[in-house]
Amino acid sequence: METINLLIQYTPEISILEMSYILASVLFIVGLKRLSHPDTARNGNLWAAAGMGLAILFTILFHKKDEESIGNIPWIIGALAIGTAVGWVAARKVKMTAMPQMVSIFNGMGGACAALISLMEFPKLQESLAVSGASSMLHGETLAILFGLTIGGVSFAGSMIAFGKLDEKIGDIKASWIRYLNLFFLLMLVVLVVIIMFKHPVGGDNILIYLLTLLALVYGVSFVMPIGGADMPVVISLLNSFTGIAAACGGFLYNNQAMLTGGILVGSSGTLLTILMCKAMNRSLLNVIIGAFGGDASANAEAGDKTVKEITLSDAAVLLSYSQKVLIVPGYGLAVAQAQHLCHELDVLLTSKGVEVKYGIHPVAGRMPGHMNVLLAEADVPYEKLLEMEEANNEMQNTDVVIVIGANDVVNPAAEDDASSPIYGMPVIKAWEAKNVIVMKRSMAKGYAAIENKLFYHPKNNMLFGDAKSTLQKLVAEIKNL
Amino acid sequence: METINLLIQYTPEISILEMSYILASVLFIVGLKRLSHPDTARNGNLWAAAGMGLAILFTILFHKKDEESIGNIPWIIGALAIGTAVGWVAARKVKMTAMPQMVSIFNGMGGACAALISLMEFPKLQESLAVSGASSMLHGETLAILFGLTIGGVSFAGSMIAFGKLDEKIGDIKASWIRYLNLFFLLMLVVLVVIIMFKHPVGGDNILIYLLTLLALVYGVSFVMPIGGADMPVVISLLNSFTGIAAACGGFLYNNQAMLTGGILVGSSGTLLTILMCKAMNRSLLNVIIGAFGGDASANAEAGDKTVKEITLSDAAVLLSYSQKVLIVPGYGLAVAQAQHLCHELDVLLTSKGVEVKYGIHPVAGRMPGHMNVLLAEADVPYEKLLEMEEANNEMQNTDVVIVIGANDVVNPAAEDDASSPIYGMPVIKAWEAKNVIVMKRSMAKGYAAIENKLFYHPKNNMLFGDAKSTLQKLVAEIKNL
Amino acid sequence: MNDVLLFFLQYREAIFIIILSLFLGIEVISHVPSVLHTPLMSGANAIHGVVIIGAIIVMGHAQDVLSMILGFLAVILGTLNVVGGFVVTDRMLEMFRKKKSKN
Amino acid sequence: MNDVLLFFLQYREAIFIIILSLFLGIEVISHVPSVLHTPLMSGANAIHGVVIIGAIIVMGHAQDVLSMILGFLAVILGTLNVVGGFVVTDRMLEMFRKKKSKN
Ligand SMILES: NC(=O)c1ccc[n+]([C@@H]2O[C@H](COP(=O)([O-])OP(=O)(O)OC[C@H]3O[C@@H](n4cnc5c(N)ncnc54)[C@H](OP(=O)(O)O)[C@@H]3O)[C@@H](O)[C@H]2O)c1
Ligand SMILES: NC(=O)c1ccc[n+]([C@@H]2O[C@H](COP(=O)([O-])OP(=O)(O)OC[C@H]3O[C@@H](n4cnc5c(N)ncnc54)[C@H](OP(=O)(O)O)[C@@H]3O)[C@@H](O)[C@H]2O)c1
Repeated sequence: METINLLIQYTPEISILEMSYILASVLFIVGLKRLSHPDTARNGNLWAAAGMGLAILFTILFHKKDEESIGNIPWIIGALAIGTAVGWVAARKVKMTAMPQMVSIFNGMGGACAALISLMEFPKLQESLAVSGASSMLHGETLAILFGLTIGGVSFAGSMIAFGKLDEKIGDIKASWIRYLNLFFLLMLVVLVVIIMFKHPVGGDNILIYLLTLLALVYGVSFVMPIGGADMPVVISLLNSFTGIAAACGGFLYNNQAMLTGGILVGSSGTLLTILMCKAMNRSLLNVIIGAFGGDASANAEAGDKTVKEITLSDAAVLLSYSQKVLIVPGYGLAVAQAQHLCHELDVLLTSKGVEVKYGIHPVAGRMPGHMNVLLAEADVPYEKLLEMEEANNEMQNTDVVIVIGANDVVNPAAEDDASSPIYGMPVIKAWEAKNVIVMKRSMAKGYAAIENKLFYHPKNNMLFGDAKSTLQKLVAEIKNL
Repeated sequence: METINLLIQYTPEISILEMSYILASVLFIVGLKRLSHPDTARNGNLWAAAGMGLAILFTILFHKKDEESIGNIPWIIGALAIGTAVGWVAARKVKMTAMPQMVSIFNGMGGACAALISLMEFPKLQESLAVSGASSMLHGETLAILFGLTIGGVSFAGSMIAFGKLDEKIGDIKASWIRYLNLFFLLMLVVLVVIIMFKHPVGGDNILIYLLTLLALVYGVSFVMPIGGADMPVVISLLNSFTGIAAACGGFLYNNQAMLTGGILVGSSGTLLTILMCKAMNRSLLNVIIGAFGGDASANAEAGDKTVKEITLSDAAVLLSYSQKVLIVPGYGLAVAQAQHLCHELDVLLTSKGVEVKYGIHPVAGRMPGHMNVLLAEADVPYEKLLEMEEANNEMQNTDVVIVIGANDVVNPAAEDDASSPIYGMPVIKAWEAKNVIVMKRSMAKGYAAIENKLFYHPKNNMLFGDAKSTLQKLVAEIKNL
Repeated sequence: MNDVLLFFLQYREAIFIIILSLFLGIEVISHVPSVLHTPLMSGANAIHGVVIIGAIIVMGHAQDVLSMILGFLAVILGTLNVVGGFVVTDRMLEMFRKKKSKN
Repeated sequence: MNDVLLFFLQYREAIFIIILSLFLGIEVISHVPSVLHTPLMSGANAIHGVVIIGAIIVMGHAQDVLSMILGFLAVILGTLNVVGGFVVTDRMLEMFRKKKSKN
């Protein structure tokens, strides 16, 4: 029979430190909760940041290991200063539209940090185990280290690839064999972890642990590589929850409440968030990970026999100027063309002519949730003008003209009436219910879901071909000349 | 410097027992979550019950204290059997409308159980403390015992009084001096707990602990006594969360995860639930505890100059028979008159004549949330006929006749248009928007909130005075005779 | 002060579990519709019957007659709370079954 | 099997805290509107930067040069995650301020 012996030396400092960790955990929880409501979100972010500051400060002040306080304090403060300066400037300077990339990088840093900690703790633990003679195969600290290393490594490598893809530095690879390679890597990772667990203490040669590190990095790359660039927000969210789990492993290792709770909170809420994101796009997580959809959407290939109506710039200008109510539906193309400022200009111009201009925002328009909000905010469009999808649809019948700028899937009627369509069931903005529709895009090309859009052939619809930016420029000029 | 030494003897049984406790806690959480959604509520109750069964079974099988297993097993099983038989039969036999009383009794039993445990553990702990020589004033186990005793005692006594009031065995006392007495008792309780904490081990004479028990019981009585009988559902919910905390004290004492989590879960969710209940009545918890409202509602005393229209039974019968759409709005009076079956009879009769009959259910009609649902379900009214308040209000303009049976506050227009009214802001059923209104009640007496109801003087309104049961009886007879 | 700190360190895990459960209890029921208030109260009432475990433990180690009697009583009371609580809740919720078929 | 049971008993409190936090993480964000998905992800991203505490601890007890270098790197990376994460989130959420004045 074994005895589990937990000895804790009481000092006031340790107690205060533990208190600070619990308080930090509570702040994380409250912060996360507030982050998920629009009115309190910004404030919630500050709560969480306060918890973090508390935990960091008290760790430096009061942490003890075997009666020894934290040393190397100048170095630590130096590192904190460098990290703060770089992180702050990078986060402040980055363009609004490049924020997902930024999140991906920061996420990767966290993963790398977790992996480094594990890499450093492993040899130490092996030594002490060699001395004490480990008895159980299922050794908690070893397990935490190995998991932290693996998951942190995968998260780091994956985040870097996700960053590259979002920044369009890395293209998409579409090859189904990668799927099998990934399964193989995953299996190897598991086998390696089991071997190390069984063999431990592994003794002087820590080769296995380096092998594990390498494998984790390789797997991280090959996991993200085949996923389409447009799905990166979902992948980042997933990797985010991975890093959370890696951080929690550290918490388990050090028996540190703040790390444990903080990490697990992010792990679980991040996973749910990933699923919610997929749901908003009417897809499953598996579908996102295993590969892009749409390649098999052949059912709607009968578009050839339909006619597409074009509208001239001057006709469009007249139509808009003499409308009472105009709804702008922005999409991914607006972001690509960087035409948000021109869009706002059009809005101001029309408003000055007595036209009521609103924006209809689909929740997954663009390539990340909230993409359109970010984009239009950058152009100083007042929030009051942005209608959510349901509001927009409610007002549709009274709307004279809907201008669809670089959007496609989010105004596709197939989501409503074509059960064979991959986007069937996704709520969309029902532009076709308005009196007139103008669609601005460069060609008849498909959108993200790679399916035909019957709206373009709708009798009410008028195409205005060309790059969104130049078309808008010309349109604004036309209206001014009227 | 002190050393905290936690020694746990490992045996497979203990580990399994701890697992079962954690599993039970998870089942409680899931159960509670499912209980709060209509579709899963019943199933959630079963989840929680499964967790409970698990925890009880594994405790009997595997619990050990100082290497000793649970003894007296025949007695324990006997007690379990008695409790199960009595509890089951009582719960099955009780009338639907007497359920709140039942909940109150069961809640009291839990409180008493917690108090008894503390009473038995206290002398044992004192002995062992006397031997070991306690060093710290803030002794966790003593604290848990004292809290468990006090809170359990208050909850027991309070629940019994609440039961008596609901069952109309105990009347209301309205005296403001009781408030001061209560404050005094509360202070005494705190002082006594502090004294015992400081003095411990208190030695052979456990008089102080008996005094504490007595005081807790007295406080429980005097706490509930002055609160109006109609507010008992709120009070029971509050006492329910008290018992939860008492159970958690036991969990702290025995370092038992299931008791700790289960108790705290009930404690926190019960408190929130109490607040939600108060909100649904547009009142604050403090307002409920400190005293009934309405006494100061003098602003609307200008009712004398308005005329009340009465309607004869035969006119009412004709009006109803030749309507297309009738909405029945039940209230507390329906429960008092026990007229739910007749109400259903009227419904069936009218439906057979081609009238569309629906029920408009206000969430706080009656004296407990869901009271009307319970009542009408007893009379086998199909659920599809019950409209929630919003639905009912949406259909109001197309409704020919609204029959208000024993309801008052929930159809009071003052909630909408009189900012000085104590119920201002509470959502109500807008009976006055229908084409005709018939109100059945015995007199012009006020309802629960003790305020005038302008609906009764509304031009569209017709009063049909009398006890709901006999009025309905006569009305049904009239309609049959048409 | 020292006592408080020692107390905290000694019970920090229990304290933390209490805090987490507190939040969880609130979060889990925060979207309950008002028609479920009473059944939920009743269900929660049954859950705090978990105090019966304490009663079983005391009873299981009772030596003298007084403890036996009190323990016996405590187990009965606890069982009443548990069994009565769950059964009453189930009866209340029985009535929501039909509602389901409506959706 | 025995190993598993021993492991469980040894870490039961941590395991339980993990379970509670799991539930809490899910409950707390379960009603997030889709427009907050990205800021929430970013905020959560900053929170897992709590791993920096581990980095500080390793660094604080580093003796040899290699550990010093790795520890230094780890602290920098962790800080990047924390500071960058919170600041980016704040910037994203800045845009929701105006929305508030609407209500
Ligand atoms: N929001 C998210 O979180 C998220 C994440 C991942 C995926 N998605 C998916 O992305 C899609 C979003 O729908 P969406 O309607 O916004 O975009 P979309 O369906 O991808 O369509 C974008 C359209 O913009 C046009 N376009 C591109 N560049 C343009 C330019 N410079 N000027 C004018 N037009 C241009 C393209 O047509 P031309 O080539 O003919 O110009 C294209 O059809 C949905 O399927 C959604 O599920 C969303
Ligand atoms: N549901 C809950 O959870 C809860 C809990 C506590 C308090 N409350 C409060 O209770 C009130 C509920 O509103 P309510 O409209 O249902 O009830 P109410 O406002 O209390 O009115 C009930 C009416 O029924 C009449 N009545 C009594 N016995 C009757 C009989 N035998 N036959 C016919 N009529 C009879 C009474 O008038 P006569 O004397 O003239 O007949 C009385 O005006 C609200 O103020 C609510 O805030 C609700």
